[in-house]
Amino acid sequence: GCGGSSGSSSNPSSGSNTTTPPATSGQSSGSTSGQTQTASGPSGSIMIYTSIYPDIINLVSPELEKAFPNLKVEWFQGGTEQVTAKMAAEIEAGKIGADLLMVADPSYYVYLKNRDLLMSYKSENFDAVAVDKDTEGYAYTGVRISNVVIGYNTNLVKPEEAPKTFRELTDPKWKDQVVIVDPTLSGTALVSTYALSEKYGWEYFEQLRDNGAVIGGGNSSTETKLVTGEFKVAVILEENLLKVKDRGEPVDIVYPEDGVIIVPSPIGILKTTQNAEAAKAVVDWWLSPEGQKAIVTGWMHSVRTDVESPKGAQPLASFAPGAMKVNWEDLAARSGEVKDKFVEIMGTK
Amino acid sequence: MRFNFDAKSVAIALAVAVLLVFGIFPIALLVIDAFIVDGHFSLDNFREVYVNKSNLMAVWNTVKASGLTMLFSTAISFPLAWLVGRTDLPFKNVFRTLIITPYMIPPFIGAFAWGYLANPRIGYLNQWIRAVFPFFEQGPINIYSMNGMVWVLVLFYFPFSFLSISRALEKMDPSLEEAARISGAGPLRVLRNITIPLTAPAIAAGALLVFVAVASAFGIPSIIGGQARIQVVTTRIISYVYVGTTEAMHEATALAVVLLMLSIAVLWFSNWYLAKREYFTLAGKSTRPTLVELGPWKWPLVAVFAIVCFVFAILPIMALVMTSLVKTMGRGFAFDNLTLDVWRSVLADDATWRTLRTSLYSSVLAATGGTLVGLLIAYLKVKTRMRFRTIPDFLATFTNATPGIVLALGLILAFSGKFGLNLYGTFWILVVAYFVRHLSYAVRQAAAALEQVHPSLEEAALSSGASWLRLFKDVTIPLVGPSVVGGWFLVFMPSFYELTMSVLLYSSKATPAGYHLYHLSSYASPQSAAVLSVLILILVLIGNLLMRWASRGRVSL
Amino acid sequence: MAQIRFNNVVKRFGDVTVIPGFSATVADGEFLTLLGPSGCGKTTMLRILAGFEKVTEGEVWLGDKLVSSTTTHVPPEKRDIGMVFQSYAVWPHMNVFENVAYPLRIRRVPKQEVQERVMRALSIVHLDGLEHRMPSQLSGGQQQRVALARAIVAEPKMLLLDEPLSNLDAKLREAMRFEIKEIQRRLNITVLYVTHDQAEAMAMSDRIIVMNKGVIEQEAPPSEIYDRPKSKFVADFVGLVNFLEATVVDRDGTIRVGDDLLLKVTLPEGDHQRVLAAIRPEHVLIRREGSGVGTVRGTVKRRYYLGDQIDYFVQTSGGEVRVSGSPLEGSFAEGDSVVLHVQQAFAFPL
Amino acid sequence: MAQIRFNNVVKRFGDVTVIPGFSATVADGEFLTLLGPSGCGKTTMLRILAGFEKVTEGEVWLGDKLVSSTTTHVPPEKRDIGMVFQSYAVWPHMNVFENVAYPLRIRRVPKQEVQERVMRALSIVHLDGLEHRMPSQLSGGQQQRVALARAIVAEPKMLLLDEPLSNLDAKLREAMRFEIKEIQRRLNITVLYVTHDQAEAMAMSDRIIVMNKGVIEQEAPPSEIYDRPKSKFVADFVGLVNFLEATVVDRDGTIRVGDDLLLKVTLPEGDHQRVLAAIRPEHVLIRREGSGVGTVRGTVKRRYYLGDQIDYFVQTSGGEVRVSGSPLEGSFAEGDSVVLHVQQAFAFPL
Ligand SMILES: Nc1ncnc2c1ncn2[C@@H]1O[C@H](COP(=O)(O)OP(=O)(O)OP(=O)(O)O)[C@@H](O)[C@H]1O
Ligand SMILES: Nc1ncnc2c1ncn2[C@@H]1O[C@H](COP(=O)(O)OP(=O)(O)OP(=O)(O)O)[C@@H](O)[C@H]1O
Ligand SMILES: [Fe+3]
Ligand SMILES: [Mg+2]
Ligand SMILES: [Mg+2]
Repeated sequence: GCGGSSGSSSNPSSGSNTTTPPATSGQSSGSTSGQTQTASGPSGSIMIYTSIYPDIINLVSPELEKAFPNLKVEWFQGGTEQVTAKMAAEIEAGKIGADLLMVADPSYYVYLKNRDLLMSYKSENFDAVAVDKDTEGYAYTGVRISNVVIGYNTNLVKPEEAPKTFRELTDPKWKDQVVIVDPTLSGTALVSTYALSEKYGWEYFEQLRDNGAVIGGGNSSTETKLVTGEFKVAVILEENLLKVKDRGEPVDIVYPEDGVIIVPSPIGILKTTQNAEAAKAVVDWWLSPEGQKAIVTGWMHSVRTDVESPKGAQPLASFAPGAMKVNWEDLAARSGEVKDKFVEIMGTK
Repeated sequence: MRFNFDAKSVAIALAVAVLLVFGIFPIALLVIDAFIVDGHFSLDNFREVYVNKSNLMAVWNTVKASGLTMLFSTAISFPLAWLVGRTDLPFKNVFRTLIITPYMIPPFIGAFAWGYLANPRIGYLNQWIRAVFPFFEQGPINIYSMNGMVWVLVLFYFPFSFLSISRALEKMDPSLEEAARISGAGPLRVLRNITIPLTAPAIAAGALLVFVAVASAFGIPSIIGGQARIQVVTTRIISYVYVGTTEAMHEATALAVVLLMLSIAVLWFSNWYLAKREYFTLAGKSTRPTLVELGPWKWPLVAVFAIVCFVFAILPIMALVMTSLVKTMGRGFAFDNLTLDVWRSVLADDATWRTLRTSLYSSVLAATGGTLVGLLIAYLKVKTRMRFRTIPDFLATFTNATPGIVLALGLILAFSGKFGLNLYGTFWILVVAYFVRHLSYAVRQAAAALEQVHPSLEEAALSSGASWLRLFKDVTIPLVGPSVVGGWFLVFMPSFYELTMSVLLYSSKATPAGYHLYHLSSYASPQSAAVLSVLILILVLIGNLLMRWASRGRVSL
Repeated sequence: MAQIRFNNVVKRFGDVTVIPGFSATVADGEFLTLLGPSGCGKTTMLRILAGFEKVTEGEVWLGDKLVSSTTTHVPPEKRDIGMVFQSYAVWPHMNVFENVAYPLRIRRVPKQEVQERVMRALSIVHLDGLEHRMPSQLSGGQQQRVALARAIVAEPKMLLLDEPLSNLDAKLREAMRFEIKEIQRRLNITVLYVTHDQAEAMAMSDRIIVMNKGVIEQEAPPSEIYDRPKSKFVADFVGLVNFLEATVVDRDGTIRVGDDLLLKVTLPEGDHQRVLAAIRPEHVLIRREGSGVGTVRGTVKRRYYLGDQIDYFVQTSGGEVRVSGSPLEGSFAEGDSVVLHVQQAFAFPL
Repeated sequence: MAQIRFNNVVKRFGDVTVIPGFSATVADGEFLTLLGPSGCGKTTMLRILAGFEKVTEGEVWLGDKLVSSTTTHVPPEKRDIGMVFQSYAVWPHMNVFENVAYPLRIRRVPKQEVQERVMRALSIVHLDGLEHRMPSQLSGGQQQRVALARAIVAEPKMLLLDEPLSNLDAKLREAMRFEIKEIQRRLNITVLYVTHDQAEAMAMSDRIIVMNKGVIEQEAPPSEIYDRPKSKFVADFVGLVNFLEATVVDRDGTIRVGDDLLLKVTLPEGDHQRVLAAIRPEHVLIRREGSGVGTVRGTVKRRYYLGDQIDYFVQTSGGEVRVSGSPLEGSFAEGDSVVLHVQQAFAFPL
């Protein structure tokens, strides 16, 4: 197995039924928890499959170490799609390596839940979470928020001329100037494709295509095409734009008036875990203000209302009400169909 | 027939067993699963996948892109290989190395590089051209097209044919060509009637590798094809795999089967064509190696070759270097926008060196194992009369034709302990993955070289009392040596920067450079990815120089 | 033990039957030569013996060990043979020294001894000083000698030599013959030799097998082959011979060729009216005069000077007769009238 | 015009000087043979003439055209040459027919005629019926004949034959010799021939060049080479010869070998006290009795039966003398006491 559960059989704390959250203060980074929980905290090891950025992992690793000094946290990091592909093979092989899963695509959790692979756990921070969560089975809960928005290159487009809505991108004004992310490569793009097609019908994509919109690959390569000025406008993740903007690249963000697409990426515990206590503790930690700060540092929005928005972003509350609605169950059932349809439309000239 | 427990049979049997266990078994698991729906045999997955219009279109695009790339690669390789292999072209050792440097760049990074160079709007090349010819408004080069994609594919995959053809030409007995000259044929005629037909195994080997490699490639088609709206089989397969469900995995496998079929068809055709003739161009009577003197053509050809090298190798590397040096990509390449920060941060990053080391170990192991097993499988096919001798070759081609992502899934299925062997999550799964995926490169190179060697050279060793193992080590391997080195390199390089499988199979204990590259390009910045790939390139070139120096010129690219 | 026994060996390549059935025994320490026209299967037989070809039928025994049959096959490297290939098979990637040293290295001979023995073998084949050359820097004959040196260096039990001297000049060839014989005598090894050079075959062999289309025509010591050829084919193939039609005059062995040449021969078995008289050129004296049994008058048609001898083609009533004259016996010009004295002749069925 | 002129041709491979300086002229329609020890540079000269090797110095002229010099190089295909390579160089990917047809195809001979001419060439080399075989399915001699057929099929102006018959049996070799001569006569082409077979050289050549280490030792018609060798080397290389030390007895040409053998020779120039007497085996009669000038008593040491002749090694007071006896003249046994009658001898400086 992929190491995730190898050390867990000798879990001394498996008998304890109350797990104190490692950092409850929310002000300093886990300073108090380190002293109080050293002896009784979860131990063994735990494997997290995730699609969060490696920078964030690097950032939180020391914190987790401080919070759970006896616990060895291991990471497998990759794009959502790679993680889920790996999971698929592991499920087939009957040997899931992950104890904890944090990937972007909420519909995947629906799928896992339907297959009865997720453990039900209501975190003590569950109620603090302000977005989509499994309020019936407590199989998963949102842990970070990504948003699909419009970005534009400020060298080429003046702020007042920038498109205000997704709809507007089919306007001849943007002919040959729009680049979008490929939903077959990116789960968040799949969500936005689904949401837009639900809202405007597939004609929307036909119009986009006829207007010369181009698929730029995954989020990062699409980002590059926007940054370098190959395209003026992109439909892309907010976090990508925030990151490069901070680096000094000439881009800016539009929160489309016809609805930002909000993707609340969940966290969930696999039923097959051998170290449930640790998994639960880590979930709690992620949902704590401490964990959420790390999320924000990674340019995503927190699921908690008491944590600030990332630098340079509008607060979630300002666009959440107008956001596009996504039926995750429906998407989980129809994702293949959505991709096919998209390819069929965009793959022909 | 009594079964002989001789070294030859044992070695070959071992090689075949390794191939079966590590290559065929995982694929078979997946393919068999693809036939099972709800616990029953069913063709539903296949029906599902092959009635889909986009998929059929993708199959056609794959055939077209692979076929064109194969044609152009061969057409480019032969003259270049001939120039470095058989003429007195000055600087040919430099050219020989330079011309294959694109192969040392990860294809998807190279695709980015060509995007920077030749995207119709702000590609460096197009900007320069427009500076000279202002009447172009856009373009004129559009890399995001079938032509553009084939161009990039050719640049990255033609080293397969270049290496095998140039080795074959060097090893060829010159008196065979001389006999044609004396019959009255001019040099071009000799090329057509003698040289090309006699190097047919090498040409076919190269062409086949190019075809299969392109058909199963993902990086370039996804980056260039995506924007050009060209779907190929691998991009379709990825889209199935990325659904993330078991069912989709089976559909992906069902679709991958078309690649297996395509590759069998091509291999079968090449076997059929080659079987009609004999190609012993290295026999027991040595003749003097003669180089064609280019005379007045010498310097013009040097110029042409230099230009080709510039376009193939220097340009994309330049694009990468330029990209890596800018402060903000939005402002492009300008003197007040330059910085060494990206270089500094990548070089200072501990992960860079750690992952490079892991990749070095795993790819050296994969390449060495692949070369050995490949040589044995090729030997079985070419030099023995055993029944079913061509089958392992077909199987190795299977593992090569299976897209990395599918193969990785198969390896997870097969080696996570369910069947007794638990490699998943260790360093060894990487070695196995690289080995299996690239094995057929070594098989093809070795087979083409072995076709040239007259049996009497081996028989002489046997009659000297050499056991087969000795003979293999002392005579066979040295005779096909340069091709073996070429094959090793062909396996080593893509293993070193392998990405698709690495991303699924790495573990925190063994993280290869391919993963780091992926991470840099998708989470950090394309600039740092460019730095890392240029770094890989430099390291490989230094390695080559060291090898050449240590072996006094006998072992090098 | 290097006694060799071929037991009705058959070899087919696809449809082509190359050896329809070959049985022979070679004694330990014997020097046996295979003679026969190009393409008759000599190389094939050596290759079967060496173990490079499997037999289609039949058996090959080395001493009391069955080495080849349809079910058994002892691999070549286990047969302790030295071989010179018709195509040399000199390894292009090794220099001369390494080529020759190879069989010794295989036998794990100590380094010092390898050096000595290789240099000795090279000097036997007159290649001293070329040990660092690569094969591609050698002439054809030099390469052939490398092959020879490699075959003998390890002093194997059995030497298979497939036209090992074909590309050497007469002087060198003679020297090599001598060396090969010397080695054979010294080590008492069995040699199977293929050559096209009749003098070579006669001088070196204990026994000669004359083959034709894969079949043994005659198997005997050299002098017997030459002097008592069993068939027209053998008489014709080994040495030169004039064939002339003749009428049996007397059943005691007198035959007549043309109008006036009477010969005494051993008649072939059977009741023949007409036979074929076979006369070797060197069994005929060419003189100005003479008469009686065995003489015939004729005219010199053509004359070839060969240095050590002069060949004449003399027209007689029974046909054209080729005669070898010694340059010492005086020379005849084309057109001269001469008398041939036939000293010895054979007869075969027509 | 296929007159050939070598003008002080020098050839070096790296440091090794293979041809230090070669000048010769071959007349149009001449049959010239290069004779010389293995490795003396014969193949190299043919390759220079064919245009495969450049000259290091000097010039090669074909007729009045300069084809090779340090600055000029006419490519091989423009020289209208047929060539048999020492290594055959038969194309492995073409069958026999295609191999032989190739020079005709190059010359755009009509299909029908190609068919006819190839079949004719194949029947000249006795390969009828094998036209569909691949080279790997042929014996060594058969491959060599394919190479020969290919060289002659287009009837080029000039034929370069590098030991073209080395792997053929005596019968076939003779037939091929005849065919080659026939073609040469019929088309009046120039032939440069390399062979190790002295009889071949003597029988076929108009002129022979004897080479040694890349240098011409003698250049003359066959009989002159044999009977009046210019140097010890030539005498030794062409034909067999006994060398015995001798003392000059009289300046008119009488020399003495050992105690009692007096010989009449042409003395070499210069004032020599002692010379080397050269006696060819076939210039000696071996008898039981005799005395006088040119006779010497001796004992038969060894005896070799060669079929058409018997070689004796006879110990005399002047050294061992090799003698060829005819089987007709009766046979001597080892140990017999004999008298040698030397009919002819040369003398060279010691
Ligand atoms: N590349 C080379 N470097 C050094 N010496 C060489 C090279 N090629 C050939 N030679 C030498 O040149 C000499 C002449 O070779 P060539 O092939 O002309 O001989 P040859 O007379 O044809 O001999 P043979 O009768 O054995 O075929 C030989 O002694 C050979 O060793
Ligand atoms: N693979 C094959 N298929 C058909 N015939 C073959 C094959 N290999 C050899 N032969 C034939 O077998 C016969 C015997 O060949 P072999 O080489 O033994 O002849 P050889 O006596 O050595 O002749 P040479 O004196 O010319 O070398 C030849 O007539 C040849 O054409
Ligand atoms: Fe994603
Ligand atoms: Mg043979
Ligand atoms: Mg030669």
